[in-house]
Amino acid sequence: MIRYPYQGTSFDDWQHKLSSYAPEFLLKLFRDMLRIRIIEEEVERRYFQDHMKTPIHLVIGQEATSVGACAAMTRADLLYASHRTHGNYLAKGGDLKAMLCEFHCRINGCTGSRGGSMHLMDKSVGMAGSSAIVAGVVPIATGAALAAQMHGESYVTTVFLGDAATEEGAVSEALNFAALKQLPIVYFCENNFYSVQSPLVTRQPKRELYKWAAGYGMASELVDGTNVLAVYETMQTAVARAKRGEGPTFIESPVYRFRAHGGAGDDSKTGYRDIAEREAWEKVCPLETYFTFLKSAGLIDETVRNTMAGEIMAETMEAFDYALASPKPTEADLYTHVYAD
Amino acid sequence: MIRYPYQGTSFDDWQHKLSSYAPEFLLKLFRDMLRIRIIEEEVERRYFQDHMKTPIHLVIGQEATSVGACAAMTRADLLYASHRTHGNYLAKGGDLKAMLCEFHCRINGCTGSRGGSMHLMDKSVGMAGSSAIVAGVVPIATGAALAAQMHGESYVTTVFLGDAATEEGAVSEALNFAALKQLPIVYFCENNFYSVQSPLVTRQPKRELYKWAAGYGMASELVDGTNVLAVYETMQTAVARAKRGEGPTFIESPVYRFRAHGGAGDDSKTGYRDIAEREAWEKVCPLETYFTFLKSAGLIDETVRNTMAGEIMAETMEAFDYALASPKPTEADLYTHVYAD
Amino acid sequence: MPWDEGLVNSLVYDAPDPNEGRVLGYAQAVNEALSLALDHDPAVFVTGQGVDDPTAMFGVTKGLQEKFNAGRVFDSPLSEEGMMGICTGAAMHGMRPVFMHNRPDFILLAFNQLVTHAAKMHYMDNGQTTVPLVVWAAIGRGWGSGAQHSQSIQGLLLTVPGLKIVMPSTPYDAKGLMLSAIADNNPVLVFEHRWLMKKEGVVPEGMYRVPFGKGVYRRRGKDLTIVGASHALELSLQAANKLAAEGIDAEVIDLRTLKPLDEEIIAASLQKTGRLLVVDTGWAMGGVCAEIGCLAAEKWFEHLKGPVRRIGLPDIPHPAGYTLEQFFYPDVARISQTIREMCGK
Amino acid sequence: MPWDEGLVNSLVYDAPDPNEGRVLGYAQAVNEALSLALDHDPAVFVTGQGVDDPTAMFGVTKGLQEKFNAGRVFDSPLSEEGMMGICTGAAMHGMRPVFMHNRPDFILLAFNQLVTHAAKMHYMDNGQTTVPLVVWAAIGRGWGSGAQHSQSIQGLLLTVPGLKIVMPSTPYDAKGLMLSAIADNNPVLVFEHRWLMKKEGVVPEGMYRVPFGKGVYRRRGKDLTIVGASHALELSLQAANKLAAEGIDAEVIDLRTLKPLDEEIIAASLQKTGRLLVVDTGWAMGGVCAEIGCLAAEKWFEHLKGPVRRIGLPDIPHPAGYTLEQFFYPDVARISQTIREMCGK
Ligand SMILES: Cc1ncc(C[n+]2csc(CCOP(=O)(O)OP(=O)(O)O)c2C)c(N)n1
Ligand SMILES: Cc1ncc(C[n+]2csc(CCOP(=O)(O)OP(=O)(O)O)c2C)c(N)n1
Ligand SMILES: [Mg+2]
Ligand SMILES: [Mg+2]
Repeated sequence: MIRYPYQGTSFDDWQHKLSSYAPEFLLKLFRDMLRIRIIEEEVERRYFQDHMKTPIHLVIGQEATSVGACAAMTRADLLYASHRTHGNYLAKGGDLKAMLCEFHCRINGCTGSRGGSMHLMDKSVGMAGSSAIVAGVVPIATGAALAAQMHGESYVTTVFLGDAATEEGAVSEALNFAALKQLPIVYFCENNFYSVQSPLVTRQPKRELYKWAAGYGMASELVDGTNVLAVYETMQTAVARAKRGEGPTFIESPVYRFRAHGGAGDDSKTGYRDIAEREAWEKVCPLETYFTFLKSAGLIDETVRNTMAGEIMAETMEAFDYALASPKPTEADLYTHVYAD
Repeated sequence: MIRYPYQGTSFDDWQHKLSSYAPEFLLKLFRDMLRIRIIEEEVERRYFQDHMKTPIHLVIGQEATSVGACAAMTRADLLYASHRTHGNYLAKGGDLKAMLCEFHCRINGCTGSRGGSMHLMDKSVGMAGSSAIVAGVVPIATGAALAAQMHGESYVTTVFLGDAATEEGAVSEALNFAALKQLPIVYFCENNFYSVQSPLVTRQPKRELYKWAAGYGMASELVDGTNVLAVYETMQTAVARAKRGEGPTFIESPVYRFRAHGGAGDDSKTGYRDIAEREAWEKVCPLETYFTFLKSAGLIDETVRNTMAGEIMAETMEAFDYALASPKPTEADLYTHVYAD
Repeated sequence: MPWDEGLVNSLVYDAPDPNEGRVLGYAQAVNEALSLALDHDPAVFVTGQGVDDPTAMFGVTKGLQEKFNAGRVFDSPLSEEGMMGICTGAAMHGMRPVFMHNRPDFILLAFNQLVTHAAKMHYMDNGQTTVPLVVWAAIGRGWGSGAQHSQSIQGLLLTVPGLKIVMPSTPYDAKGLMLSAIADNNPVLVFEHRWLMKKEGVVPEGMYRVPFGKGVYRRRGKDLTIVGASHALELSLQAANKLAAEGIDAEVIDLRTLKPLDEEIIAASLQKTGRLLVVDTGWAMGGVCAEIGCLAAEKWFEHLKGPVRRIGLPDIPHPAGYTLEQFFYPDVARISQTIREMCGK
Repeated sequence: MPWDEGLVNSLVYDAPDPNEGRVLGYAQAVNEALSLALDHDPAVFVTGQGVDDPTAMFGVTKGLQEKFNAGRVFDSPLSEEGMMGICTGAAMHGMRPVFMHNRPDFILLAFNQLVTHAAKMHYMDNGQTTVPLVVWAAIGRGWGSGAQHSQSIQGLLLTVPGLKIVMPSTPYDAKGLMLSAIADNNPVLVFEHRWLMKKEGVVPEGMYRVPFGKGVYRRRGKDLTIVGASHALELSLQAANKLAAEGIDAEVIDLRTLKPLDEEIIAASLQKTGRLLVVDTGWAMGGVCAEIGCLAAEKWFEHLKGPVRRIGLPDIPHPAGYTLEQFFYPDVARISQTIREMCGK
């Protein structure tokens, strides 16, 4: 039984918009998604080798949201992630080597092996942080937006959250405050219908999330999370609104994760969701639908794609080698940064 | 400046509804409100004598909500209160003597001097409890409703909360759960526009509270909190909905407190709200508008009212005497009920 | 494999003797307790995030929904504070909720309801209502659980009146203490440990209750007294057993419940040994170790032959990587070293 | 009169000597600290429920909004957890928030953000960000504050790495410690006590900082050492001063900050007196008293001449009525009695 069918229209009727974009931009979006996909698949493939002792939450199937959102942001804009960090981190310009070192618990991981996969953070690219506590960063990101407003700085903060995160009272509190103060922030809610193995229906009443958010007196949008351009455009509007000082936006974006909540492989066979549901969503895979779309417009073909994939694979392999060869922390490293000076 | 003007229509156009009510019922509502008013004024008058060492939150001006709501409930139905408990407790059939003993910190207070004014509780009349933590009982009341549903019992739970309570994330969590499970509960939100001395405008964005609640997928109503009959009818609908198993209702009821947030007297002169605002609301005093309404229908006159007042005053005086003569707890009383057997 | 499953599978414990009775895994023992309780009392219900999903809280809730239906074993929204209040309210009105969490860290979201409501209701109401509520969670460790998924919070809660705190070490206790917790008319916190979940032990069938406030000797000895609970006690017992070969004869007391605390068993042992080592899965500073260490200085000073020692976690957040964790968590070797020092060897 | 104002007005403290400098009330001293900090650093802001209202957090925030505008001193929604996260986020991005609460009880709503986020960010990020956040609250007592408005939560938080905990006893310290707290690059909890709010003392004008982790002798003596902070220390000092007439010469150490803790000053004093009494405004079990008592047994065992004693609250929720409170809270008489017992008199 398909409990949560895809309800969008994919790239139907998007052809006419193509001319408003530079081809390089369109290709870059594709490449960024492909890069995340390839890296994630390689992480997944190697997970059983046991060198990465860190809980992973793969974004395979959810690449368009990270890439589309980050395309609408500058490096100075901030991004906060949930536990499902990889796509956010890579799309925001995070350092692949630093990420893989973190997965391998090395000292040159982006947080020196303290945070692991659920706490990727790199200040230099505006990857502002993440939390292993669902919704944990939602108020924190709101505070970052408050800081921008108080300092008169122009950066916009975007925070990713899952559908289940909206059940946490702290999100409600954050939305109230952001709307009250008209903060420059975007709440990007990836609704993938599940929290671990719990479907929405056991957790929330029937109503639409983006309409609920509108109840806080803020702009609220629904955008197809399989369509990277739609995500990009919706984010652009939201970011522009924030930069104009016109306050926060909530974006609900239906997506589907093709893998288990955590770890490698899909776990649909355990029965909490129907494999047919995943398969239906795989038909609107954000990577493949976009590829087909670009291809039909003559902007890409298999050769170009293969070249890209080859480059990315080489980069990925090199980064894994780097991580595996990287030094481990020593006992002394345990004791630093408990308190700041 | 009147920041929060009265926006209702009081008893205009209610004349035609009178015939559907028994006169005794209509008079009982008046008497119940008058009783709360007189008791509260006496508590206030005596507060400076220092015998009641307990923080009080008077409901003077907010009598119609308690009385109207409780008129739609049976004794078996449960009522949960916030810190502003007195009206709730008395309207639900609480024992005046037990309440005043509690205020006077006596052993025969309704909670034996452990709870004080902010924690009035009397199981025997369905006064299920209250909390000095804003919104603290909102999830708890929701749990009481869950228990009713699980046990297949028919009682309805009503929980009073203030406007500020809706800012607490736990309320959001409770609404989500109640709507999810279609629990037999009524969230009665007295919107008196202030939290202590903080106006709504410094705490919430512009939007209507009852519409926000509707975002949780539940029935949501707005009712004039100065009109006891309107409150009664709205509550009746909500209680009936709950008893039919059709789930929760949120009721927003604009009211005004005529006194300070806590303690005796009004504190408007300190400047956080305009005295003119209070005066404007005093013109729609729930007690006086209802008296005028009943009087114009020939159902009451000053003599009847004075008789009522005299009876209530006598009852009140006797209860105060009783409380003052009541025994204080001993040291041994401190140690009971830390744990249940 | 989900998260740390491989790691937990790889842990080795002494095998139980099947001649002593039926052997069961720790998670299965808790599962059996829940099943018996649900069967025994219609007021019992089980909720928590994913209690009805295929992974079933490390297996602890496996099959319960099928057996007792979705009305009594149900998934929860991600609303820890709200659900703690909801369970408290249900408990005040005739139910006996078991509210389960993957990690104690998530209970920190619910401290207002737990500490300021559930724990105090019965007292504030002058005994009019009771709150028969069980809050369960499994302490994390290893495989990148890190600072936000590894916290032991018993040290934060010990100071709060009105609560009870249970930390079983064996499958037998896990079942019997869970049954006691559900039967108790007060809010009871049951903290399991992820690394004990697959430990096996002899577990009787049917209903039995392990009483609260009664510690048990896991090892008799005369040189020093080691007290603690849960996985910290398990490690200490391993250390003590090894040190016997070096001629160190340690007494090891499993407290089972930290609140109420079995002061008598500690006092009796200290009277004999004069030396106290307190172990805990939480931070050593200000938590369980501190309370018991202070009790020694306060009530059993006359028995003490030397300084009290405590082994818990250093005053540092939990790192995520195994490369750092190895320095962070005390192990059998470090515990042994401390014991040797205490015995002057 | 709002709530317990009359009661607090009626408390009597030793008058300060105006020849020693300017005399100021406790609340005014904190107010001055906030004002100086706001003036000194544009990154500082002050928020909390009612910080800009006429009652102004017991007077502590009086006039600040008028002086520094509504952008830097602003009211907060009733959203403790959310606002704790918002302040944490702002602190991570260049601000220095002071987040104020009427009561520590309300901070329990925010434990997830405080304990699992603010306290750990700097460590988890490997030092990339800092969280210069001050969380302020006034412990309640009396006049029906009861179980939900009187809790001292330092005992719950002492075990949490990454936090600092400050509990001033005098107007001088309240100002100087607040200025240190705001200048600190870590989350600092400042717990005041409602009953100290109108205490007067000599307070220098202008900026000065009282360092963290440095206790101070409030009384020199040789018979026993009393350590603690805040109102509990104030009561103990009164007891100690009285007992001088009975020939008991107590040393009284005000710790000022509980985390970091000045172990050296306690050790030095114990070396002399050999007897330790720990006092705290919180529950005696499992909290601050426990930690310091345990330290004595662990590190200063050789100095101890007799059992450690602790005076905190019994393991019971706070009752509301004054008729019960009189039995619940330790007073000068009871502290004196304990001291006499410890000194064998
Ligand atoms: C406060 C809290 N509760 C529970 C968990 C366990 N948990 C980790 S991820 C997750 C699922 C969250 O679902 P959602 O927010 O929809 O994000 P998704 O995983 O679907 O991307 C849960 C329940 C947690 N980490 N934090
Ligand atoms: C969690 C919490 N935060 C703050 C307070 C302090 N406080 C007590 S009553 C109150 C006002 C609440 O306003 P509202 O909910 O609108 O109810 P009202 O007093 O107006 O009836 C506040 C802030 C509290 N008791 N609990
Ligand atoms: Mg999801
Ligand atoms: Mg209000």
